[in-house]
Amino acid sequence: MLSSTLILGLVLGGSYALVAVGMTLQYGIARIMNLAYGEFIILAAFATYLLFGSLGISPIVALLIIPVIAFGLGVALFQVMMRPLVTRAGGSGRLEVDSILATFGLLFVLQGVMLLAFGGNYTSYGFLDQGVNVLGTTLAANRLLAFALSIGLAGGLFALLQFSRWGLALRAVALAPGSAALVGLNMRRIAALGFGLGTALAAAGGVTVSMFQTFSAHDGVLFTMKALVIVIMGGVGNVLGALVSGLLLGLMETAVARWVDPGLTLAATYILFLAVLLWRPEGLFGKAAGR
Amino acid sequence: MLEIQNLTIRYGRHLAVDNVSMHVAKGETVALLGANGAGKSSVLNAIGGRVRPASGLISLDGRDLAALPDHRIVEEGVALVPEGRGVFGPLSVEENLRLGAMPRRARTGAAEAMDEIYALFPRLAERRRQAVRTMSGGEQQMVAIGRALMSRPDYLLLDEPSLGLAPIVTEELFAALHRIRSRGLAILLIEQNVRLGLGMAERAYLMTSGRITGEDSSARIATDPRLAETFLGRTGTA
Amino acid sequence: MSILDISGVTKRFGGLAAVSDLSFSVKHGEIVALLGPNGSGKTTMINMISGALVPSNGQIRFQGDDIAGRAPDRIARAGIARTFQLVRILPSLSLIENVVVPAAFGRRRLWGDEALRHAASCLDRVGLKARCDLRAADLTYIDQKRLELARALSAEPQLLLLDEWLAGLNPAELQEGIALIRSLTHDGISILMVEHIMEAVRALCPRTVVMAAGRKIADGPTADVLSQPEVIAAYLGEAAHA
Amino acid sequence: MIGFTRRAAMGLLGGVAISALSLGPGMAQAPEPVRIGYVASKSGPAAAGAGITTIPNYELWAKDVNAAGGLKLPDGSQRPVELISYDDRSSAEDAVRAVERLASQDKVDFILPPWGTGFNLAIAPLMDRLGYPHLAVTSMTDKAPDFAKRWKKSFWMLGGGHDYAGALAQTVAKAQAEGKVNGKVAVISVADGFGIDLISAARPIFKEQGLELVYDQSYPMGTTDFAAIIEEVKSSGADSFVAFSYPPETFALAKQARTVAFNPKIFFTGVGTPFPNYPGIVEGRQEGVMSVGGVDGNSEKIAAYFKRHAEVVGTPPDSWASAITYASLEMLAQAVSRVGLDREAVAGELASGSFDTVIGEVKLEDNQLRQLWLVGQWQGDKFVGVAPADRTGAMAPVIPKPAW
Amino acid sequence: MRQLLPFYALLGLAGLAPLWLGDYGAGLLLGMTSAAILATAWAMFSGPTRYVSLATVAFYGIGAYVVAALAESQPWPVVLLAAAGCGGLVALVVGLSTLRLAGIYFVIFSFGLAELIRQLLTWYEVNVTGTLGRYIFTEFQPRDLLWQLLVLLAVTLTLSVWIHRSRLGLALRVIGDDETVAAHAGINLARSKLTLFVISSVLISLTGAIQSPRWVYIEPSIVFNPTVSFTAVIMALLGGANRIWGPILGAVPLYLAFEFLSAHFPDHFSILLGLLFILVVFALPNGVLAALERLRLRKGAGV
Repeated sequence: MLSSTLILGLVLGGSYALVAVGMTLQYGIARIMNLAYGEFIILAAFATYLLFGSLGISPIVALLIIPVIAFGLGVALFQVMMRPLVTRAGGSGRLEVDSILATFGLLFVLQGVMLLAFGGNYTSYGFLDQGVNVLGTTLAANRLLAFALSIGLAGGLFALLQFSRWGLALRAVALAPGSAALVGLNMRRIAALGFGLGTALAAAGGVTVSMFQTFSAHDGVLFTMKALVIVIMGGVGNVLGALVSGLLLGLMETAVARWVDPGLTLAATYILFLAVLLWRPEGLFGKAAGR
Repeated sequence: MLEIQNLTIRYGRHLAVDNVSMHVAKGETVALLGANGAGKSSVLNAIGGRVRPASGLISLDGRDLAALPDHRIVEEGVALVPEGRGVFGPLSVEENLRLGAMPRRARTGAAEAMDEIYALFPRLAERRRQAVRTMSGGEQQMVAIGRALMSRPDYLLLDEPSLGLAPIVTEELFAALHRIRSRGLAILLIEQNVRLGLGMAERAYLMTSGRITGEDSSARIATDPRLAETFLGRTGTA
Repeated sequence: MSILDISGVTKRFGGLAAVSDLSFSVKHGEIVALLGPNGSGKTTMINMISGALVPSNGQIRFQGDDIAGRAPDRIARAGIARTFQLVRILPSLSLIENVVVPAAFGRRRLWGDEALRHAASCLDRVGLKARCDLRAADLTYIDQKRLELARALSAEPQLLLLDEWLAGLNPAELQEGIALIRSLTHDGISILMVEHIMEAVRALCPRTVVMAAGRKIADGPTADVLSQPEVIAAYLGEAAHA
Repeated sequence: MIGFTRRAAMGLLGGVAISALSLGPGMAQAPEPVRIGYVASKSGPAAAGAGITTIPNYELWAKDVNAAGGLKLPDGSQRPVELISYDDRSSAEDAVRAVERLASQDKVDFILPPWGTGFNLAIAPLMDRLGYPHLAVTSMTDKAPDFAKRWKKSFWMLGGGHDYAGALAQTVAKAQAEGKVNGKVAVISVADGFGIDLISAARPIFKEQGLELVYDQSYPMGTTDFAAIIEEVKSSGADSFVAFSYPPETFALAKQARTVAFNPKIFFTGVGTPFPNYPGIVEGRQEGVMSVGGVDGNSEKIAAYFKRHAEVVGTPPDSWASAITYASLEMLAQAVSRVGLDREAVAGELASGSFDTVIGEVKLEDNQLRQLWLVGQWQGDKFVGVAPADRTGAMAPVIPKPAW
Repeated sequence: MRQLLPFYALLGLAGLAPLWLGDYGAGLLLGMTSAAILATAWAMFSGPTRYVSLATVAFYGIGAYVVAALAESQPWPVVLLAAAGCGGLVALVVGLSTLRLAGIYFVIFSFGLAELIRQLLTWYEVNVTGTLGRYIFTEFQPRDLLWQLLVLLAVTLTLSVWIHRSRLGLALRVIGDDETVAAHAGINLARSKLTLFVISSVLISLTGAIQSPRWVYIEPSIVFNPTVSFTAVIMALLGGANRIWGPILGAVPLYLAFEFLSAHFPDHFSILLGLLFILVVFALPNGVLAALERLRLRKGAGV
């Protein structure tokens, strides 16, 4: 019982974590709180569905294509829409409100476009729906694959951030934007890259999630909210925090569904979230308050 | 030559730097002395591109620095160690140094440069993997200076390197700065510890209320009554 | 009798002690300078007195009560007012509104005409009465400093904390500022001021406390203190010993 | 006929212009269209349901009617149908206001209902007050008899939780009597109107039928992961599994049940099961899956309707409320052809008349449609009705369900 | 309060509107009034303190649910009092625990709060009452609700003006400008914010309560629709959250724009709405009122 709950929880948490990491990158590096984040996930899910359904391209291959396109889209979006806001805010707290409002508008635009293009239907496709036995617990192959991909991607991202020159620059900007110019880093370019990378991760999340989950044009908000909860819980802009709280949330939901009442899983999510914030107002891994 | 002509800096309505002109020749070490709030840091920050001057010229060997975006300054060979150091606290010593080598001019030979810095500051070599924010103020200052050196600058701008450091650490730091100077690098230094600053610099400027109030060789400035006046006020005024 | 008694106060940020084991006191009606080189912990000390920071250790007694760790609004209502190192006005409010604030929330809780009259008299004191309907954001730097002082006065404090209030003024303005502060002492307000402009310190403060690296290194008559070797060393560096 | 003359006068100004626009130059002399308004959720969370069941049928019907020359009137003349639609953005307040707008601004002849129980209830008093017949098709509620009494011109066509739960219980009980299942049932339900209505109705009825609820849990809307629940159901000893679920969970349950080879003898899931994309989601392994609704698998009319729907809309309809929605529109058309455009008379005709529709001959009882398919099952590529078993066209249920 | 007299007259006039505007006009006015109250009440707290709250719908929904629970058994004034009381109580508890959060943390927290209340209520209904939807059958016609909402709007505006002139209003403006200065001037930050949060929440709860009879049937997904929170924010920001008339000036045109778009472009509503938001952020960064003032200033300067 315990081990299966643990495994199921981790698998669920893995997909949460992947989805949240991209959002935390966008906020950490580009300083944009992107409320349209979930729309990119759904967009990628639809794209995967189209590629798989009409061209027979495996979602695994799609995982190589779609995030790359999303990266370009993210960079372009940042340059066109976000950058004027960043410039206008000039480092003040105003960017927070502006970005929330602008991306909220973007959310509607993208959702409207998807409704026109794909309709409001629930979409799902069958891919690797076989069971795989893991330590006595049967898991869907597609979920397991998604979990592996999530962990792989998150691990890859972590390695990229940790060991590459590029990742070092991204981290530096996220941690101390004021000092970036001292070492010749172009904040604006890196912010655009960070936003693009976040979008690419959203897309990767969309591809993997679509392998096992039903989605519709309206579901973006659900992903955005879950990602927001995870991001805030982990400490805004903190990749490790997003990973840990994603997994934590998955475990929590599975445990509550099993031992308390499945009707309280979402309530438990928010209780956990509110409790974490009351205990640590800056999130689990956020910069310590005070000083 | 790093040249500043008629530099004026305003913050809103506050005039922080008023028509300041000064210069630092290649290989020269110059100290900029003055009481708190005299506008010294503003001058350094303007050279480093962190502050936009209201008017005036900042040029390096004839190239206009004030026209460049802040991240381009370091490519021109001017590295700033600001007050408060501007280190990347959560990152390790080594990562901070690697970031110093981000500018294109510094990418080749970064490994050797890092070895040199570890030789200069052996304490850092012992703690390459440690997060900078967990280190003492002196060590952080070493990281900041080391990082600036990683960009192979021709001009090093130091803003109060001894601020908040214990005397023994300050000594160690200045010993290293003396070695750095001997490599032919030009240094523009703001230092609250006047004797230390003058001990290192060949020449010094005095600054009061946004204006340059004196300029001379270090030896002469050290005995100039204007120096004490700059810090402790005119004795006897009541 | 002392109005302010600081004993054994320490403030640590992480592992670093910004202020350690500091003790001194300010008597009723006294004007004391708190000096020290950059980073020696003066502003931290002021912040602990005004309640912006909570001391890690030690006692801060104001008129006999230990106020260490109290919320700033309670400390303000108890009779301590302050200005800030980087001038902090309320930009969206008019001058008179800026000054009404401490009167409205202070001990006397003035409101309406009474509060306006009181605020106007405070503005008058710093020479801003004529412009009382202007928006604070539109003031020049020196006038913003004046406004900040008027606001502090409006609280009718027993103790006034001035954190580099004179910094950034030109020579003429400086003389004005000094005169203004001096006039306050005639009202019996006790003042603790952090200041870098020695001219002003010498002119205003009979007594000076000097801090270096978070500790008190001197406390006594200003002229004596400023000629102590430790103090000169603190400002001009240890090399002065040699 | 008073309404008609008033409208005709109004139509001189607005209607003619609009009809000229909408019908094009070639039909300048065509008769004034009958204006029919509807409000439905085109955006927001309710848009998925409206987009599958409600809106396509409205459009298909309008197209069919106009292709046939228009709506027939008692005098034999024909008038085209013009649809005016608003988006309620999944908000009850907006649905109410849209109906007010349709009635007082657009002055439409008829108003078609929005999708969903909540929205239909929100507009019901208003429709009643404004005098519009209210064909509340997609409202599943046990209170339908009360509502029909409260709002005389309202018609309730999807039954209530008791109907569906009862039929399901009977189906399971019959299988138990035949020794096909062990009578232990595991039920999960979505914590939303649909799930709650059904589970509260099902509990006593299942007991009455001698069935044992060995597992009974609700889960919140938006749950995506049922692995933990399925594990528990597996170990509960039940060989019948019932989920009163919404489409996303219905699909997730099917996929996850396949994954872990969860093969109860009865596998019953809720809304979404009769959707045309269900077979695709389970990669053709839908055989034997049960749900609410169904269609008469032998009816040629239904087959033709499915074909036309697929051609016009692009996908086949769902096999629960779609056909009923279309049928309600046919009823409206037939009522108009008998009594004209007077709304009072149309309401009376709807209540008392008998209509020939894609779901067969329909006659409402106390303003409610009672000839419903309550339990259906995927048999081959059709989702057919299996209960009530005594209804004409009912198929015998396939129990046990073949393994996935 | 004299400045409000023309406004009261206008509201009185609006109250007569159902007599000649018909159902749709009355409905439109009703929705618009509700939007204006929500935006004004939101701005009452969030404007001066700059806490972007997404908990509007939590209180709105609480109001509606109190009506659903009590409308059959209690006289209407008691129902309204209970709604106000419940909303105020929840606001008090929430405020006490959360007002120390800052920036984006508060934003998401307040959103989470609304979702949590919705989930807990759902769980309660499912497990305790065994039915999710509730019916609200009252004798009220739309115009009755409109009248009540108009009165509430008048109350809201009056409160807003009164607070603006009171010590509390000054405290909040100071807090909005600089919390440190506020505290050092003797302002009790927590108490000032809390008081206002409770007042604003009570008004929002009342709006939900008065409007709910219009829906006849309510369930958590209907009354806790997060769009309500977001539109309140957008409307207030569009008009200018720091001015008394700002939120109304945002609510009215935006409400009409929503109506126009959904009536004329039902299939493209989302897209157009989104573009409108983006446009607002770019073109009217400080709200309509600020833009108008700037325009007037420029004109004035030109003359």
